[in-house]
Amino acid sequence: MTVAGHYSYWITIVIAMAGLYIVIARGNLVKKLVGLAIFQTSVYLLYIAPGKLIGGTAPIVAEGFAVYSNPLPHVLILTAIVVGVATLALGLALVVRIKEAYGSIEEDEILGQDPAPPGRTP
Amino acid sequence: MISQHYPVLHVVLPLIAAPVMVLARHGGIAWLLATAVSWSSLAVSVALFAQVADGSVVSYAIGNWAPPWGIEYRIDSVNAFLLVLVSLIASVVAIYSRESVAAEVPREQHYLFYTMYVLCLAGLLGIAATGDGFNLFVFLEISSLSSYVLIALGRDRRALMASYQYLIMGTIGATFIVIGVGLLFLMTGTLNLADMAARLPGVTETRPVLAALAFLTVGICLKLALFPLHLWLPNAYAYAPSAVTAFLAATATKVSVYVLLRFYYTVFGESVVFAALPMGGILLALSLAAMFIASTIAIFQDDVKRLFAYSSVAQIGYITLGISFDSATGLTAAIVHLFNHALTKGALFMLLGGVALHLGRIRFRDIGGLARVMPLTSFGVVLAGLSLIGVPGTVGFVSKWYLVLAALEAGAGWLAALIVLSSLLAVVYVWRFVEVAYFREPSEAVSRLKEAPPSMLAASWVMVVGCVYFGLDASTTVGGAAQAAATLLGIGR
Amino acid sequence: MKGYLVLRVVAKLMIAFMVVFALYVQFHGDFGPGGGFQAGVITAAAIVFYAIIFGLPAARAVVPDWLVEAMVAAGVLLYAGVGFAGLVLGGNYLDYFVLAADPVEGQHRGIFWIELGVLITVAGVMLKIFYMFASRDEERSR
Amino acid sequence: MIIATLLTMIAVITVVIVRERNLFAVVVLFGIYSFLMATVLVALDAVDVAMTEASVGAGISTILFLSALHLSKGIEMKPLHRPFLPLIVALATGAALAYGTLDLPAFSDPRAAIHQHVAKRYVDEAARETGVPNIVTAVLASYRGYDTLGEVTVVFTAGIGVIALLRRMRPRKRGEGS
Repeated sequence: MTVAGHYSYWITIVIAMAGLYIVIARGNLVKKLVGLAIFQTSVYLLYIAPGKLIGGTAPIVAEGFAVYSNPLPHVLILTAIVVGVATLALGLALVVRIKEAYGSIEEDEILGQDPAPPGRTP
Repeated sequence: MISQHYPVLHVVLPLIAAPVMVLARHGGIAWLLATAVSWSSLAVSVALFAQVADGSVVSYAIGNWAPPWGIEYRIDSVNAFLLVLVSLIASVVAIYSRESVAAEVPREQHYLFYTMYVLCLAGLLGIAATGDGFNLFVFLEISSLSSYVLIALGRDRRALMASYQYLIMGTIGATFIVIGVGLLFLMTGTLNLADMAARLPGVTETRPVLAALAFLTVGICLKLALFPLHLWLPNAYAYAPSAVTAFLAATATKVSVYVLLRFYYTVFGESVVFAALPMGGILLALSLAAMFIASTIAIFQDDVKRLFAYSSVAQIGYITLGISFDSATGLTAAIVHLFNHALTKGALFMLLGGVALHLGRIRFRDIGGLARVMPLTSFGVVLAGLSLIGVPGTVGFVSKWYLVLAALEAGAGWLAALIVLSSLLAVVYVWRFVEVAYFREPSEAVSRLKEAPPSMLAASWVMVVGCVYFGLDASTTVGGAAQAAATLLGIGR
Repeated sequence: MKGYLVLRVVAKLMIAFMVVFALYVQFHGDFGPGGGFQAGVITAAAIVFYAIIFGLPAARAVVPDWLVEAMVAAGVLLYAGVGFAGLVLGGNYLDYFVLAADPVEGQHRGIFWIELGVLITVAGVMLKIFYMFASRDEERSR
Repeated sequence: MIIATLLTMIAVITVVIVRERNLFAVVVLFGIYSFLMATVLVALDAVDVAMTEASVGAGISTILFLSALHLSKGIEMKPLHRPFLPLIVALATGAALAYGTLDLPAFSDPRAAIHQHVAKRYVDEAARETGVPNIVTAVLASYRGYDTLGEVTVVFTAGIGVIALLRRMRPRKRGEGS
């Protein structure tokens, strides 16, 4: 185990932490979705970086190449990207509706408008 | 022979019904199709259940690529039990939804609603049937995305925020699951769960495996709303359309429990989960917290749907409690409670949907004297409530009986006492309904209410009768659960 | 932007080029990078481009809403239908081997049709989402 | 070396995004982030993924974000949340990831399990078995074609979901619940 050999993992971890932090800490609904998207992209690196072989080429069979990088993570991440953007589209559609219903996209302002704190009987 | 394709048909039929509904653009046709595919899925699932009841395994190679190169559907007695449960609830809720959705969702959106409904069904069945780690994630997202939309279709504007919060937490959960599966994939080179299980013992580096276990546990527990990761659930259940609440409460969290069991017992094996990490202790602590804290919160709710949503969090605690024992009896209790709680909560939320038809939100102060005008509905709620408490003669009793047995077997008498004690909290919140509905004079608004339409009432009562029937004759459910538990433990050892 | 003649002419050329490129990405996906998803995105982008230059109503006249919604459904239906074709011809679900006498030829056929399904649905969905967001704005500012 | 540099740039941009409070800036930075990610993916030989990430991350996502911002007129305010709990959650996740990745095979180790088992057959046989030289396409469309069916269904679900959420209803009184 070397620092260089694991550099991609370290960056993956930084991105994952940053994304997760944005999602939980920020109250702005749009910014939360940006954080969510970043958190999801960290997974791309986690899957794909280990599939690379130095000296290999993209996994398209052609004359003159013998070593190909691993195609399976690519397939999985293609699916993950598509799922990510689908989630994003739905999330943003919800944000638009929330803005129309509440006039705000700040979480605490929205929750403040519907006073129904859990665990109380009026 | 068509029967050889059963393992894939129950997922593909609802899947293909969805685009047909969009092309038809007609609410009535969409409802017919949704009902038809739900019942067909149920028929197929029952046939599969019978096929694997003896403990055998049916493997189906999609695309005719042998696993682990292709994606495999793998049915054994554990997920066959789940398939029957999910498609059964979907079939009953489909009948129920016609009137309920007509009242709660704008007419132009009916076909969209049913499209989402069958997609959610296909997603849940796909999660249960698949034998492939990544395919599980894909179908998880199908069911999740469709349930976000279904929740957002609720009448109250709070449904939008509930859906958004569920979307955030659900996506975090799904991403955690992908990270967990990814770590396992990097260590074993395969995505097929059975193949993974076969190769994991040969993996010498345990740290990635343990990290994968942690990520999968947290991710799945977010989806199954284990305390304290339940924050999305109460609002989502409270503000979703009634049919959606009934369907999701009875199926979505249950399927997540199945995924947890599948990873714990089939992939990692008991020795890793319960010996290398103190998962048993963690699950036990969180389950107890869920049983007591969530039940206590439930008692103080003013909104009846929210009350029973918190009660769901507590009931999930009973299920994970059963898992934490890591014994045949404990697993049997957990699996049988999956089924029993699905029936009970399905019945409750369907009956409440009948009240919501006229009232919108159901608050205690608005339903005083409800039993006078809606006697059948109120009586059904009481029966299902007795099942929540665990009174003998209802399914709830069967679950608690096996849970107490498992606790005693593990030599934890104090735990058995706690299980009984926590039921007292359920007595309190069920009694609140009884007191309000039976011992108050109906207000003018209440006296104008009337029973829900026959199709809704009948569908709800099917569930209520199920609560009592399977409480009196538990041989089918307990037998199925015991077989499932044996299968899980057999693979684990 | 309706007044800019140069822009409009260039845009028309660009759109034609984009559609051709989408087709290239679609059908060259077997040999190079690309496939149904990417081609679908490019196709949708071409029409979005058209809408930006010529206005949303113009785009909706060329590619009307009912067509987009039909595309959204048709692609999935085509994909799932290929699966059923395998089933009817005696194979498993999504079995391409049985689609032709020669197994490799069958694979080719299967992949062609499902990639087409992906293209149709992805293009339809991306376009639909754009329409929904864009028209939401128009109605609000009215 | 190129990869390491690009990765460092990505990490820097991520940190900037965390701190930035103007939403338009955040969205633009996210577009740049996606482009950098796509470039890294090319360097990692994942050309199909890079193409998709460039069109989805930098293209579609950015357009979606911008139109949502336009509709919601949002410019981020000061965070009112207490940052401690999120920080703990993020740190715990990072620690778990670090713990898990320590024992993973080093970068470009050909003996790693992922190169030896399932993928090996794809690399060796896919072109012959399916007649498609692009192995990613072969696996995507054939071996794991069912995943792709699921993926298309997810896209379909999102499309129909957006219709259900954003289509204007004919004006009619809808009881707003409370």
